[in-house]
Amino acid sequence: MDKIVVNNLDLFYGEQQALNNISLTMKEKSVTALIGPSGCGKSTFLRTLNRMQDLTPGVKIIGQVKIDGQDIYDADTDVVLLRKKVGMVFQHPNPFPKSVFENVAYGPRIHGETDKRKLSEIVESSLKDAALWNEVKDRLHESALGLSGGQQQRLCIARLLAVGPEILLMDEPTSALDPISTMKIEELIAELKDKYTIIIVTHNMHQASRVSDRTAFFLSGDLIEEDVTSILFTRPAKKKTEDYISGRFG
Amino acid sequence: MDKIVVNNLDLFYGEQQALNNISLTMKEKSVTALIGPSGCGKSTFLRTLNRMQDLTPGVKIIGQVKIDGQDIYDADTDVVLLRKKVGMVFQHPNPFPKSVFENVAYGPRIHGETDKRKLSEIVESSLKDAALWNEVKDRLHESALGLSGGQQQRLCIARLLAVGPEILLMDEPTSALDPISTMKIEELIAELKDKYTIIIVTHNMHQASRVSDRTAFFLSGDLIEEDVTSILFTRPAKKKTEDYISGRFG
Amino acid sequence: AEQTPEASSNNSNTATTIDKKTISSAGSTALQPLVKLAANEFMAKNDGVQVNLSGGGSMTGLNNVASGSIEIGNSDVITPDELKSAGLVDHQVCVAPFLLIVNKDVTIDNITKAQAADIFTGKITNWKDVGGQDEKISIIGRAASSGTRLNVEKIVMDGQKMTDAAAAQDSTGNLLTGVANTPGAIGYIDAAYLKDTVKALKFNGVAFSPEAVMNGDYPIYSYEHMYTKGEATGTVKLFLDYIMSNEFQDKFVEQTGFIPVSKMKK
Amino acid sequence: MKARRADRLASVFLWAGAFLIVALLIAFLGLILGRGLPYLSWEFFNGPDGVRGQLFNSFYILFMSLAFSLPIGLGAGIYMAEYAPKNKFTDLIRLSTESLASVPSIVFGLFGMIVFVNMFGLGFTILGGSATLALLNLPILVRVTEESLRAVPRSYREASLALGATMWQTLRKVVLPTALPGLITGVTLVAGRALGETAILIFTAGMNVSRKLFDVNPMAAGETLAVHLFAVKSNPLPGTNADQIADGTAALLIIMVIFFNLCLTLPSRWLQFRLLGKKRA
Amino acid sequence: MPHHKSKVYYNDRISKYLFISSAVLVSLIILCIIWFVGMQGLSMFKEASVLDFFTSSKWSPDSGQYGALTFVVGSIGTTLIAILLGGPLGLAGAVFLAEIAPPWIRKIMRPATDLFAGIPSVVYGYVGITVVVGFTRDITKSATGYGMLAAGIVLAVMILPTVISLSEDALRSLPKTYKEASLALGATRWQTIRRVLVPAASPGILTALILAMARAIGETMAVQMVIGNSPRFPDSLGSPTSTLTSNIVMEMGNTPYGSTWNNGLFMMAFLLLIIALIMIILVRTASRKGAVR
Ligand SMILES: Nc1ncnc2c1ncn2[C@@H]1O[C@H](COP(=O)(O)OP(=O)(O)OP(=O)(O)O)[C@@H](O)[C@H]1O
Ligand SMILES: Nc1ncnc2c1ncn2[C@@H]1O[C@H](COP(=O)(O)OP(=O)(O)OP(=O)(O)O)[C@@H](O)[C@H]1O
Ligand SMILES: [Mg+2]
Ligand SMILES: [Mg+2]
Ligand SMILES: O=P([O-])([O-])[O-]
Repeated sequence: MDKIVVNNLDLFYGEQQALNNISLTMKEKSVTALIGPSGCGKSTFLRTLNRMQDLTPGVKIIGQVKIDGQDIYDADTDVVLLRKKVGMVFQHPNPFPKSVFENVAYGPRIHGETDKRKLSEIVESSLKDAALWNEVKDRLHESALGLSGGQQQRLCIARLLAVGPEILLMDEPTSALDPISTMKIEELIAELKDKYTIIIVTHNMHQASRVSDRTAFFLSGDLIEEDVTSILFTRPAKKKTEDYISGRFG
Repeated sequence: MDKIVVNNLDLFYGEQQALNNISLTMKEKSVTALIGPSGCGKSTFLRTLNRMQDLTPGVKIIGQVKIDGQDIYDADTDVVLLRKKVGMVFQHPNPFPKSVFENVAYGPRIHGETDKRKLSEIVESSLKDAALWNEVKDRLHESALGLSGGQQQRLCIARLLAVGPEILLMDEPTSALDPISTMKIEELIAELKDKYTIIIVTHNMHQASRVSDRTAFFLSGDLIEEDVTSILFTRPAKKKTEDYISGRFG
Repeated sequence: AEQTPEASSNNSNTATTIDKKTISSAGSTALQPLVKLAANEFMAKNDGVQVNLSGGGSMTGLNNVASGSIEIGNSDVITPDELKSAGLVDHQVCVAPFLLIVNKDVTIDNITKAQAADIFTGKITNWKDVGGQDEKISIIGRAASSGTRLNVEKIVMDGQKMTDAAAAQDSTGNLLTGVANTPGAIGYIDAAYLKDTVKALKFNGVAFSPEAVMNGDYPIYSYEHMYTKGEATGTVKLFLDYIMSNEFQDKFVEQTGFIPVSKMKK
Repeated sequence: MKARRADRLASVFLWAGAFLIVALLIAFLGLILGRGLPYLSWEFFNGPDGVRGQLFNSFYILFMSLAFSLPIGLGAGIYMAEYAPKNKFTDLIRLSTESLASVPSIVFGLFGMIVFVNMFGLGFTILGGSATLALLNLPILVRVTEESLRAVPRSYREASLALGATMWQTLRKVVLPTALPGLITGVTLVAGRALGETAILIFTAGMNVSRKLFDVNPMAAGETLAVHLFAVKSNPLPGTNADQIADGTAALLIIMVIFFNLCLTLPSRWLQFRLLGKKRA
Repeated sequence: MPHHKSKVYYNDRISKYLFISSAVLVSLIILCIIWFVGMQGLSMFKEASVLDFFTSSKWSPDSGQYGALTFVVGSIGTTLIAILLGGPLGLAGAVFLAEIAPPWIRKIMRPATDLFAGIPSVVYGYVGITVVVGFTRDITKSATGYGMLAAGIVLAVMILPTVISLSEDALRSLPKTYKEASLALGATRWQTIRRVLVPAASPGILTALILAMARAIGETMAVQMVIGNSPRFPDSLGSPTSTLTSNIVMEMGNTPYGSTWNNGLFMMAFLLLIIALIMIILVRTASRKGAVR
């Protein structure tokens, strides 16, 4: 089923156009990878999907982004609810300067959960879902900033899962991590895709081919090509895509 | 001829060891690429070669780095002269907030050149060597910060060439650049290697294979393997190298 | 043209009772120590009453009492024309004598009125012209608007203006420090503040003493005033009455270096 | 080589400059404490000319002025850092804050005297002084708030907002706690300046103290230590040990400022340590 | 929508309005100050000449002469002396702290320099009268030593914390890459500081200097104790003159409210305010220029 449908999306930073007429459909409970050289607009596109782009001053967006059939840029869209439903993981792990527990409990708390026992349950199950429970269960009340980079990134994923999103946006979630942590996150993504719709930006084409069902290739603000991952990497339709994946640039 | 010889180099950030017993030889007028996953110590190693690492507080270095047969960590080494001879290009282009001309003239000026005409000559030839002259010759006195990323990076290379170094250290010089700029820098490197000894860090294996004569693979502070580039990428001796270049991690 | 206030009226006056719990008084810095003392004594005698006090200069007191934001304005000078219409009522509470003081390196001990006037107008600029050592005279006075300065100009200089080459300090304390630290300096202060870091000059051959002021031999002095807006009533009247009481005048006024109004033989 | 010599020479000069600055500071502190410390006795606080009232007033006025200025300063600072779009309106506000920061304190004093003392009829009271002093604190607080909020990494806000938190929740639960050490430093700065302020207070808070000890009545007279120092220096009545009182008061003021610094910075270091797991190094 | 949501939104909106109102209030305050002080001050020109006020140095209110030029010159002169003496020293301190000091020295020295700001003005003034004035008397060979030089020296010390902390912040907020790039080209530390770091931080340093000047020109108590307070053009740096602030405190307490004389003092305060505003505009231009670069 189509979860996200983007129609003719243009995005401008002030005068400068960063996305040109993007149309793209993402299926429910699947992983879509966005690839392309640095500066091609991958992050920009991702951030339109939960309206994080609203926070950047001077951004103008034209076009349609429908999630579950509803245009999220409608005037009556509740941005807070939207962001609860469409969670985001960032390139650099960004836990709050609080304890591990408080990081995960943050979302449920702001959404009104006050019951201690309930919170503990949510924290535990989220950490388990993010494959982090065993590593941190004895240091739940220590600062999250003391964790390693990979652990921090999984903590951020746990924090996200705790609010019960349906869609996960991930912007190069492993680019700042070591190989072992990267592997763990990739495994995690494989598990999560049974429950969530995942869009992941990556500059590592091997990663894209390992984790995603479909892949979209961006270049200078244009969506060049989108297809089933294995097809895009082996028999790309466009010359530009081929040049990129064969490493001729980027 | 051996330009740089590194023997049993250990490096510690405080307690934490970041380089383990590295021994590596780099030939004159050749390009050596350093590859490896993020955090493996590529930058750390590179910065020991011109003693930029001295600026990081709490760093301890054991072992020997010989350039032209002289141990640069000897007590009587003149660090300023060393850095003049061993130039460095950084991951993010970092021109000074001055005009294009002043950026390139900076090095000659601090090394005592005051003659206007001489300076102009140096600036022009350096910019030409860095393949930037045609693009900036009409805006020499505008701020360098107005240039595009790729131009800025070439400006930094021109600035470097103007002091007349013998060795160029480049730390992911294209990772922040667009494909076209990347191509230009790669072409530039190909030209420069006739005159200079170049060490380049890159996370792009295609780039490494395109520009370098020899490649060294680092992993978690260890030098796993070093060989002629074409051999390392096609018939690596070590399983870890193979895993990495085949994209199994990183 | 001074009339003696009803100095005899005491706390015994049954018509007057405490109405306000807090009264404020501000103005002359010269008079402030005396008022502060009175306020403390008065508050000790009348539990629960607050007398708030501020300096700021004579006109600050008059301005604020005229505008009604405080009850009593303390002043070294009589009301200027600008404030006459505000209905301020004068209470002369004591007499303040002034001294001419010099740096300790100055060799003369006495000064005549004419000499002093010539020094302050800038006609004489060297001590040797008045019988002292050969040294430049440095005048350190008070601000153009200071009550102390106005009185010195009136009495010593017969209304001539002080030269504006003089350095000035805004308070007696800073003036004292200045005169004590500047060779060849001369200045003028309220007698109460004399310290042994400076030397007081005889004026026309008469050394300052309270007695000399009382019997008219020492002429540099002025009356200190406390103004109310309209006739004083309630707590304010009680407070002013206390200041004028024999108890306070005899015990404290002299102790602080002022002279009780009643002792002036005039 | 010339460059090398210049480098060495410059180092010498910079060290000398730093040394001079520290020497000046030590000279000042030495002078003030050396003269004043010997007089700090129980008598000095509680005797007939004791400064206990002034000491109390100093803090009372400081806290009252903070009570007025802190909420507004924080609010305006938060607005500037977090909400303010770039337009004419916010430009005007920014200009106002910066202008307010450069208003000479004597001007504040005169303004306070016209407005609070006279127009509002507060007279020379703790309330009038605090209200005027609050004006002095305000721009510093706005500035410090804005700066410490801006120093909070953007990623914290993004993380919180991306979880569906409102701006206010993000501020209250993430941004403000993280900025707290910076805010505390700011308050210390404000306190240091406010404790030493005279020009404003002689025109607004008066120059004597309530006879009652710890008189919390805001309409009581509000002489502070700094004003007391000024008054005693200005009119050193003989027979009152004026010089000693002045010296002692100056020393006490300095001790208070240092004490305040320690009181606020140590917990904030600790807080930073707790929050960020930073090493003290 | 869960039940608690409405409250969350309500809080969000309310808090935002509170923040905006605080910001507006801050603007209103400065407008009020300008209004009150300005109105009071400008009303002096009902009786005094505007031209004289700005161009004459004859301040003799008794005889109806209201020339404030002396005070303006005094204020600007002392401020310039202060910045000439305190600026380089403070800048040296800032460079030292940002680039040279070992961490432990910085950790002590940085908060210690803030203590300069905590010393009450009266104490500065007192040290001025007892120490500085004697020194300026000797070097200017004048009779008293009171004057612009003494005031400038005292102010130079008083502005140190402003110069040091703001300049150090400016230096510290430079990208580390400038320093690395310069050193990697074989520049010495001093060359890096002088040719790259200080120029790159110059908008911030300029801001620091201008704010320090604003602080100096507004300082009252300390200046008033050492300037000599004579309302006339000084013959030398060591002879008594006045500044705007010193003359305001000297005469404010002893002139009747509403008189032309008193209004003249408010006019001086207004002038100070205007000078301060001009400085702020300079700061903004300085930092805007920095942003463009
Ligand atoms: N806030 C902004 N204001 C102006 N331009 C921006 C802004 N953010 C990004 N851009 C520009 O928009 C273009 C797309 O940027 P974007 O960050 O989306 O690229 P990306 O594909 O995510 O690159 P990377 O792989 O480096 O993260 C770039 O040219 C970038 O310079
Ligand atoms: N200043 C420092 N203090 C402490 N640890 C450091 C410091 N700089 C780097 N490290 C650590 O040393 C290790 C090697 O870092 P380095 O920057 O050399 O990696 P790299 O191979 O260049 O990675 P990348 O591809 O991300 O640039 C990492 O674990 C890093 O966390
Ligand atoms: Mg991106
Ligand atoms: Mg690196
Ligand atoms: O007592 P005065 O301050 O007005 O001289």
